[in-house]
Amino acid sequence: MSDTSSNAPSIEGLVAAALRLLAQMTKHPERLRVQAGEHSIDVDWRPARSASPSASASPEPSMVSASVAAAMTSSAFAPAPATDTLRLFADDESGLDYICAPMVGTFYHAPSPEAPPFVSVGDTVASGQQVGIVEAMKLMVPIEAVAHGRIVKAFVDNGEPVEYGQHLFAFAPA
Amino acid sequence: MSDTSSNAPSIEGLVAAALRLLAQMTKHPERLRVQAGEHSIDVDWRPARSASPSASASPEPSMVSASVAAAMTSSAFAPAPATDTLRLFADDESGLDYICAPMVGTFYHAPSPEAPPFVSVGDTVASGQQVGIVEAMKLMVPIEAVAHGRIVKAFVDNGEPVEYGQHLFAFAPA
Amino acid sequence: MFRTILIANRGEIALRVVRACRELGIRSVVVHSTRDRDSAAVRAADDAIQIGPPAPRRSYLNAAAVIEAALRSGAQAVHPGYGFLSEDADFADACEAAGLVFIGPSAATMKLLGSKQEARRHMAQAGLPLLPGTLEPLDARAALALAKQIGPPVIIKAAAGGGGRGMRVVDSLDDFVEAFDATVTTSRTLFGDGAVYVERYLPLARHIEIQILCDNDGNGVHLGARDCSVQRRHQKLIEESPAPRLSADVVAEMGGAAVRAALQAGYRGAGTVEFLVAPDGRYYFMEVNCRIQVEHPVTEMVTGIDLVSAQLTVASGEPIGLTQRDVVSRGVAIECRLNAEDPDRGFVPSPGEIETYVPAAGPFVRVDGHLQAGDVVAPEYDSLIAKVVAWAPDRASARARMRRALDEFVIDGPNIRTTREFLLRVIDDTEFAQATHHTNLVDRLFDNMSLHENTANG
Amino acid sequence: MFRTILIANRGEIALRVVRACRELGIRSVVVHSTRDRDSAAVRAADDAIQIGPPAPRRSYLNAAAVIEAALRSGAQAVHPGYGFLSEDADFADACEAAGLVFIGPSAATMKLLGSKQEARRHMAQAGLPLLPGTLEPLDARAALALAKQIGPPVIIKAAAGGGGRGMRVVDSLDDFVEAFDATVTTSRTLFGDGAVYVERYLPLARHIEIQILCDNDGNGVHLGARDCSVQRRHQKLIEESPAPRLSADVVAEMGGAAVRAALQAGYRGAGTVEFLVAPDGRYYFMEVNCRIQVEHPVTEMVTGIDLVSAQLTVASGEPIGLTQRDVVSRGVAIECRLNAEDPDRGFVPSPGEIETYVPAAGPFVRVDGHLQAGDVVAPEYDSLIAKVVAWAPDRASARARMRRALDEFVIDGPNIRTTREFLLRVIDDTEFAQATHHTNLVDRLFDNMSLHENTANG
Repeated sequence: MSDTSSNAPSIEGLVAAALRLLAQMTKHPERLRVQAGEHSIDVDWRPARSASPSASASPEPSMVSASVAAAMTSSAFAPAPATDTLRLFADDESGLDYICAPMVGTFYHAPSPEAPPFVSVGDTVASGQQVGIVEAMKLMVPIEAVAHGRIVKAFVDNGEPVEYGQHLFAFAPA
Repeated sequence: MSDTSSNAPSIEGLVAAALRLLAQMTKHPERLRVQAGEHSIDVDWRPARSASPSASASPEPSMVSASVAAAMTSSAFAPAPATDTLRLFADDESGLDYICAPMVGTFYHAPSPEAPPFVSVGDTVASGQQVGIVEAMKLMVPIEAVAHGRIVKAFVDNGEPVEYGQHLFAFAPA
Repeated sequence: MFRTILIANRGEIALRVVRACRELGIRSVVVHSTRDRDSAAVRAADDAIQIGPPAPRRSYLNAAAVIEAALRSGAQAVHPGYGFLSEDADFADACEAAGLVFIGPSAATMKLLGSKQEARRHMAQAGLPLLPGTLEPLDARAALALAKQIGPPVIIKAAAGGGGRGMRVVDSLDDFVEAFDATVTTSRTLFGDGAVYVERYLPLARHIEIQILCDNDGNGVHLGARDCSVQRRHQKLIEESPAPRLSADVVAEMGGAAVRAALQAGYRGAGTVEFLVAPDGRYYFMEVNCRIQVEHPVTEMVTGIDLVSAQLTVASGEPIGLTQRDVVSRGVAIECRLNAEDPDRGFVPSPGEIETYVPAAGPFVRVDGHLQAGDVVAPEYDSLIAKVVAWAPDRASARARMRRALDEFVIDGPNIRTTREFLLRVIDDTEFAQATHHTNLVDRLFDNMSLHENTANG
Repeated sequence: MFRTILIANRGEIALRVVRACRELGIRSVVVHSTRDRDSAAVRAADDAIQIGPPAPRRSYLNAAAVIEAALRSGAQAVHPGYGFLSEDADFADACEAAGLVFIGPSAATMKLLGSKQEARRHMAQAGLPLLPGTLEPLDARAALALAKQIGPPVIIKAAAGGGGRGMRVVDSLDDFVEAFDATVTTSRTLFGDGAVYVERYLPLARHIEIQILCDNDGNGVHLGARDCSVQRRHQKLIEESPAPRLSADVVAEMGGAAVRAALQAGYRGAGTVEFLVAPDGRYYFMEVNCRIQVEHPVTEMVTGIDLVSAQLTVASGEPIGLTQRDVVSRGVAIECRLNAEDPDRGFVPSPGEIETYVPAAGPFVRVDGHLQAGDVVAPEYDSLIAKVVAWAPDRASARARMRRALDEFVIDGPNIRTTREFLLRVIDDTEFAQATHHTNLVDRLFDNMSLHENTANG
C-alpha cells in the first residue's frame, strides 16, 4: 500500500469530496459512502421503506421537436405545449441514448401503410432526419433525430400507442 | 502502513472532519462514520427504525425477588406475578449493571422515614442484601441484590414512583 | 366527568379509548408491557406507565399492577377495553375497593351475567326465549331423558366452557350417553368442573346481537342489532349493522326485551346481548357480554353515537341523555377484522415486523388500527391489525365500498400474512352477498377451497 | 353506466374519483405527468397514461393530450376533478366533439355560468338576490354615479377576474375614480380585458354555498349549505356543513332558489352556488362553480350521499334517484385542508419529501389524502396534502374531534411545513367556536399573532 500514499486523499480531501457530491446532487440521497482505498463511491437514494429499487429506470424525458409545438397549437383549445428541441438522454449503463415520444399518441414507422419505414435498426441517421411519426388528435407530428448516430433498437411497433416520454428508439451517437 | 502515517489524521483531525461534514450537510443524517485506515466516510440518512432492527437499547427486564411473588399473591385477585429471582442487566457501553424495579409502585431507600437508607452510592453490597423497597397496593416488596458489587449511582429519590423495569441503581459487579 | 382515566388495555382498543378521552378533554394514562412501550396508544396518551413484561399474565392481566398504576396516575376511573380484565368481576370489585370507578357494570351484575347458567336463568325469568334445554347441571340419565324430549340434534356444553371449547353436538340419541360422559371428562380436564348442560342444537343459525346502553338511573336504550355470523371457531371475522333480513319489528322486540332484562340485572354501561336466530326467524338468548365489543364501530357508524364516549359519560354518573326515539339507524356499516394470520395455514398468527402499512381511507371508510410502518405485530397478543369499517346507504354499496377499502389496504412485512384476501372472498361470496349465510359460512368456504385445490391438483 | 372513465386530474381528487369508480365497478384510467408517475392515483387506477412533463400547462392542462389519452384508453367519459380543465368550456366542447362525455355541465351552461356578468344577469332573472351593483360594464362617470347611489363601501371588480385578483375596495367616494382607473389598468394587464363592474362591498360577510345536484331530465336537489368563511385571500382553509347559525328555513329557501336557477340554466351534474351572507342575515348570489368542490366531503358526511358517485350516475344519463325529501342532513361535519405551506412565512408552499406520514384515523374521522411516507410534495402543483374531515352529532363535538384528528396527524420531512398548527388555532378560536366569525377571521388571527410577536420581541 505504500505507493498509494502519494495519490491517497487526505481526510480533508474525503470530506471535500463528500460535500461536493452532496452539493451537486439534485436529490438528497439516503446513504452516501466514499472510500479511497481501492476507490469507491456508493450513493443510495432508495427510501428506507422499500429496500429494493422502486426507482424508475427511465430519466425525466422532456424533449419534443419544434414542429410539435406548431402542430399542437393549431388546435384551438390546446394550451401551448413544448417548445424544447429534441433531446437525447444518456442511459449510464448502456452508453446508449434514446429518442422518446414527445406526446401521447400513436407511433408510425412510415409515412403511409405502403411506404417503407423511415429508419430501420442498423441505419445511420443524420441530425434532423425524420425517424417516425406520432399521431394524436389526427395531427401528424414528425419525430426527428437531432444528432448523428446509429439506430440500435426500435421499441415500438408500427401503429402502437405511446405515452409521453416513452422510448421509441435506442441510439448509438456517432 | 508506516509511510501513510504521515498523512493519517490525528484523532482531532477525525473529529474536525466529522464536525465539518455535519455542519455543511443540509440534512442531518441518522448515522455518520468516518474512518482513516483505508479511508472511509459512510453517511446514512434513513430513519433508524427501518435502517436496522428496532431493538430497544435496554434489554427486557424480568427480575423480581422471590418475596414479591409471595406478597403479591396475598391479594385475592392478583394473577400470579413473577417468580424469577432478581437479575442484573449488563449495559454493554458502560460495563455497569442495573437493579430494576420489579413492579410498578413507590420506591423507598429506607425501611421508615427516620431510618438510614439501606445503601448509599459508593457502598459495596453483598448478594441478597436489601437495597430498597417498592411499595404497591400497600405491599412492601424488598429489593435485593443477588450479586456482590458496588453501588455507583442511585436513579430514584426516596418516595418516587417507579415503573416496571425502571433503573433503581447502577451497580459495578465486584 | 372524570379528569383522568387509566386505560388497562393495549392495541387498537387502547388507542380508541385514548381518542375518546382526547375528544372529551379527559387526561388519559395507559398501562403497557415492555413490549408495547412504543405503541400507538402510548404515543397518543397523555401519560403511560410500564407495568410488566410482555406476558399478559404479568402485565395486562396483573390486576394489582393496574390498580397501583391507576392510583399513582391520579385516575378516577379505569377503562378495561375488551379481553384481559374487562369481564373480571374480582377486578371490578378491587377497583371499587381502591376508590376507582370500573368503567363497566357493577361487579355483582358481572358475576350474575358472567355465569352462563345464572345468566340463562335470569334471562328466562326476564322473558327472553331460550333454546329448549336445562337450566341446572344434571346427570347422564336425566340428561338423556331431556334430550329425548327436545329431540336431536342436541348440544352438550360444559357449564364453565366458552369460546367453542368443551361442547359436543349429538345427532343421534344412540350416541348421547357416550358423548355426555366424554364432555364431562373434557370439562373436568379443561375447566376443573364437570358440570354440563344440554340444549337444542341449531345446525343453521345466525349470530345476532343487540347493543345496549344503560345508565345509573335505570334508563336504557338499545342501538339495534349486529349480525356477526361470519365466524371461524367462534372468532368473529366480519360484522355488520343493521342485521340484514331481520325486520325492524323483530329488532325492536329483541332490543326492548334485552334492555328490560339488562336493567333487571342492574346493568350499567355499554353491553351486548347475544342471540341465535334460527332459519324460521325465532331467536334465542345466548349470553351477555359485559364490555365494549370489538365490533362496536358498526353500531357507531349507523347510529352516529360514540359508544366509548357514552361509556365514559355513564360511568361518571351522568344520564345517557338518549331515549329510544333518539336512536336512529341510517344505512349499513360492515366491519372486517384484518388479522395477522395465515388463512392458508389454519389462521395461524404471523407476528413480525410491518415494513409497509398504507391503511384504507377516503369516503365513508373508517379504520381503527394501531400500527404503522416499522411497528411489530407482537406474538404475545391477539393478531388484530386493524378493523376496517365501510358505511353506505345500502348493503350492496357497503359491500362494494368494503371491497374497495380492502383492495387498497397495504400491509407488508417479511413474515406478515393477513386475512385481507380471505375477507375479500367472503365479501364476494354469493350467500354473503344475499345475506342468506349462517355461522357455517367460513367452514363452507374452506371446504370449497380444499375441494377446489384437490381437484386442481388431481 | 360507463365501463371506463378517464380521470384528468391528480392528487387527492384523482384518487377520490378512482375510489368511486372501484366502488361502482367502473374501470378507471388516470392521466399523469412524469412527476406523478408513481402517485397514489396511478397506483390505484386500473390503468395510467403519461401525457407530459411536470408543468401543468404541458400535462394536466394539455387538452389535446387528455383527449387523445381518453380515446386510446377506450373511455366513454372524462372526469376533470377540480381546477385544471374542470371549468374549461372549450375542453367540454372538445370532449363532446371527440364522442366523450364530459362529467360536468354542458359547455353552453359552463360558458353562461363561467362568465361572472352573464351568471349575475341569469341569476337575477331567476330571482336570486344580488348585491346592489351593475350588470353591465360601464365607464368611470357612470360607475361613480352608481357608487353614489349604492353608497360606500363599494368594490370594483374586473369582469374577467377571480380568486381575489383584480378587485379594489373603496371606502370613500373621493377615491373612487382613481381606484376605478387603476382597476381597469390592472385588469387589462392581468386579463387582457379592461371591463370592470361595481357592487356594494360587505366588510363583514360569511361565505355560504349551496351544493346542488341535477340530472339530464330536469330533476334537481340541493344538499344543504356549507360555510366556507375561514379563508385566506379567497383560499378556503376550513369548511363545514350545515352552515351554523343559518336557519333551516333560510337554507331551504336558498337551496330551492339555487336549484331552480341552475335548472333554468340547463345545469347537469354536481355544482355549487356561492353566496355572501351579511350580518343582517340577507344573502346575495356570488357565483356558480361548475365542478366538484374540494370541500364536497362535508356535505357527503352529513347527507350520506356520495357526490362523486352521483356525478358519474348523472353523467351516464341516469336520473339522480333522489327527491328533496330524501336528502336528510345529520350532525355536523368539518373539513380542514392540511397544506404543505408555512403559515409563519405567508403560507408559502414548502414542497419536499415526506419522511413520516401517519394520517389521523378512528371514529368518525375521514381523511382524503394521496401521499405516503417517501412521497414528495411536488413544487409544480397545489400544496394540498390531505383533507381531514370530522363528523359528530353537534358542532362542539365535531370541533373536539377535529382537534383530536389534527393532534394525531403526523407529517414530517426535511423541508415540509404544514398548516396543521394554524388550523388548530382556528379550531380553538373563540369566534370560530361560537360560529360568529366572518371571512376576515384568518386575517384577524394573523394581526393578533403579529401583534403578539411584536409585543413579545419589544
